[in-house]
Amino acid sequence: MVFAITGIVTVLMFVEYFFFPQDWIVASTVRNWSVIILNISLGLGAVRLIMQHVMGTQRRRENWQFSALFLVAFVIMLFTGLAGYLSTGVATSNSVYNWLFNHVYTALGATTYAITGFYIFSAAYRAFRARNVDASLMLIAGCFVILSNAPVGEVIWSGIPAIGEWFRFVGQVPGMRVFGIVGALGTIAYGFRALLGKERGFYAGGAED
Amino acid sequence: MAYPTGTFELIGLWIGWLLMLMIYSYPLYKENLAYRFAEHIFIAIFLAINLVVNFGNVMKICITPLLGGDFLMIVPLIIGISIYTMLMPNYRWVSRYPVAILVGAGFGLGMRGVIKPSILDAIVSTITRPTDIGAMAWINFLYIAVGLICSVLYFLLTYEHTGTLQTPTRIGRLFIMIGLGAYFGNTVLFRFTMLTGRAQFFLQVLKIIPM
Amino acid sequence: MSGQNIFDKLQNIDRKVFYWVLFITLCVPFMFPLALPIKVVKNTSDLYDGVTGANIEPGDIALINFGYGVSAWSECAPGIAVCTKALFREGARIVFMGSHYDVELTYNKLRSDAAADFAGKTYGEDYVFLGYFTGGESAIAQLATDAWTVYPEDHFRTKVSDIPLMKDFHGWEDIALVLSSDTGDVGSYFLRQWQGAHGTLLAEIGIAMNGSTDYPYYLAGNYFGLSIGSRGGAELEVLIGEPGEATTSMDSINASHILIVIAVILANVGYIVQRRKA
Amino acid sequence: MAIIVTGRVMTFILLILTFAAMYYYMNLGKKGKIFKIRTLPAIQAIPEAVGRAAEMGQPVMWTPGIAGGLNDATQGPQTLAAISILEYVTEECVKAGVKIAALCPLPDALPLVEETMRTAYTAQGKPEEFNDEFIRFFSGQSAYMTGTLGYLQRERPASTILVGGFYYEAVIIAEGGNTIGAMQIGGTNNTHQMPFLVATCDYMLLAEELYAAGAAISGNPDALGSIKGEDMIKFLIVAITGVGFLLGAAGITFIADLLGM
Repeated sequence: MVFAITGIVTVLMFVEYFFFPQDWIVASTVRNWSVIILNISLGLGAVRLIMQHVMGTQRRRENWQFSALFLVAFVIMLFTGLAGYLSTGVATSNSVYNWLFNHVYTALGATTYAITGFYIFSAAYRAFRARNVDASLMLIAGCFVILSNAPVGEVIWSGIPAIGEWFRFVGQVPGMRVFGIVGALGTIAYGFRALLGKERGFYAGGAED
Repeated sequence: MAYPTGTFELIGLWIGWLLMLMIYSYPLYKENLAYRFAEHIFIAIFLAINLVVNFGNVMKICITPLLGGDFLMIVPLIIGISIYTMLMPNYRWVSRYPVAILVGAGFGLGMRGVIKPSILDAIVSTITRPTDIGAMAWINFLYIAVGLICSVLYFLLTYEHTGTLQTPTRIGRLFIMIGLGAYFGNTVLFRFTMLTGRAQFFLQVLKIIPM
Repeated sequence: MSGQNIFDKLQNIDRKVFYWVLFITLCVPFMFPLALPIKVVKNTSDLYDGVTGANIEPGDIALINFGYGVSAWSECAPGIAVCTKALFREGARIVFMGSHYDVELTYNKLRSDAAADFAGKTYGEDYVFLGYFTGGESAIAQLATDAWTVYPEDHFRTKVSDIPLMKDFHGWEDIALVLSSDTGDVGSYFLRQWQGAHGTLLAEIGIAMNGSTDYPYYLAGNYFGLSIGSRGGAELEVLIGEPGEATTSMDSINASHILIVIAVILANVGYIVQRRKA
Repeated sequence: MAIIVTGRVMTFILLILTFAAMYYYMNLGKKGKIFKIRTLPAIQAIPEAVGRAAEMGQPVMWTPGIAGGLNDATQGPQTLAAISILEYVTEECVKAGVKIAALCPLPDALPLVEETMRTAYTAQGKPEEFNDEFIRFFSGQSAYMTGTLGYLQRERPASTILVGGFYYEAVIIAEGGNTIGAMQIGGTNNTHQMPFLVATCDYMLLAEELYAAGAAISGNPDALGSIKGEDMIKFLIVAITGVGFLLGAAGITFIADLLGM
């Protein structure tokens, strides 16, 4: 039954694409439903995480203070946001939410993901070694692209941008195209097996345990 | 943007600055309480914003039309809510149905959509000869075609890379390595740009450079 | 390790030393800017030509997707600001939308970055901000066929039926071109469900990391133009003749990029000498 | 071809051809034909990685990355392949008497990880040695990264197996492994993380090789059959590109026009 539902929805998308130059109301309705279902489902991960922190706090697990901190920050942000939304339709109309959003979230959001810059630096230093032909080619392409991405490359040597651009615009194309091709075939293969009910794990969370 | 003057804006600016230092204390020093503090605040706020924004979205695309008389909207609403049975061991089976719809739509759209841009257009672009008559353009044309053929052969997974296949697959791997090297180089730009933005903020808050 | 020679040391410098050096290297150029010239590459100029040339007529509607959050502002925001300015100056109308939950912050930033151009325009007639969407590829496919079901209201909860601009936007046929700026996959959804399916003009203002995967699609004509990271943003700023954030950051990018190449060379010198000895 | 929308005819044909090739080989597999996956150095290196751990008296670490929620169409399969590899690694570890630690940030994959490891211990006749403390769960990316780095520093595994759907934690974890001098085997189908794993790992499963490794280890005839089917389509792609290139060079756009139908 579950596989049948997946199969029917998949086929609806195919039929619409191949046989209807415009949209097809049946497929369009189902797709709209899937958008709504996905929206509703997005709270699932949050519920799991909150449950974990609530239990961590209740049972005074290691570092429970941080779980408590998490819950306090979460509750403040959630309720002020909802208050803003319910009163005017825009969450940021609540001044506390807006302040946290603009200052705390912005600073942390921009900072947390940028941290990888440090690690990339040490990874390049430690691992970018000319161990063999493969690694050497990767190293050479990488260094030229790095230098050509920065305007200073041209100042160092006028050939750098030309070589770097060649790597970016020609050299890498076969490799990147092949990832596109095998990725596409992989998607089709996985989808096909799942449609035939040959993939376990797929409905994990709801499937046979 | 000018340097803020309002009290709350100033406090916000400095709190943002301090939180940034707390996060960077991790790579620059080691894991510590300040990092954990900032990390937990971030995850909590991130999650709450996510929930608020998604709540608004469900209201917008489902509840409001439902209240406005589009009674069919009750169907995705109920199916969507049923996905939460995943959290109840006895009723987990119910969640298979909403997952089935999501998966079906994902597969249908994915499979129908990938072939043209990722396979067909890629081949067409590879086999369309350059409009330039320069030698370099033709060398590049040859390079990309040979590179693509060899790289696809490298990904033959049920044939040993020996005999006739040995040379082309070996060359294919080298083409792939060049691609990954370029990717590495581009990623360096991405990650360093993010850090650059933070370095600028660091100096702006201290009024070393203008905001 | 008492017998460490200079080449051992070259290969084993403590990472924290590097992190500090990197952070200082990023900071210093802001205080002593050099402003080296920035060369424009073809994929960027194609993008700029696409948003200023024959692709766009006064009154046409362009769709701009913010597929990035505050974390990638330095990479994506400059390019989006230049394209917004250019499109407004061509007389185009713009629909803004986004797949990041913090899209409101990004929209506010754009309004401040391109304040002069927004000043002469009327909300609801010349531009509209639809806000956040989720639903991944399904939502983008749905947007192509029936935009009003994805966005029954704009971000400020005005019904789309009450917004003059939205009366002219129901699906892909009404859109002259799409600009997607992403850290993730939304651009590829537009590629498959808009460009691949309907031939819509599409360009990507992407993070540099995705430059490698985006470029083959530009080469195949799926994207009419492509801006790659902050460098692409700086090139667009050159093209419109208004230096901004991306141009300012290029000095820091220069210094840090030289630093990483030096580090790699040092490590390899150590490695190669050691290998010869062994 | 008025029935099929113009511009989508070739997509339709290629999709049907791919389905047909996969179905044909999956069917052959069901009838007992075994398709062999080519030699993958990364898989051949697993016994060496375990042997190294045995010599040094240190554990082996396996971790699948945080991207691969099981019901995610592009990431999920990577986790499943990673779990198949885990089965093999665990069996080798049990044989050699080496401790294995599975560091998993994916809640929905946890039951499968546990079952897989338990089965591997049972298959080697040592079910009593299995302890579910071998599996460590981390919630969220930051906790996963810091937790894994902490583990690497404290336990100093001799070898690490980093296979699955990774996001940006890949470079941080692989760098951590590199710092302690572990032998590393990596694998992912996420292009954005491949360069870092290639640079930091001693052996690497690139893109689809990860799935092939999973299929080879599990011996699942459906997975093997569909991979064989994919190979046939790859031959077709090579042929079309080759012929198309020669014709294209001569200015004949027949193939390109055909593909644009």
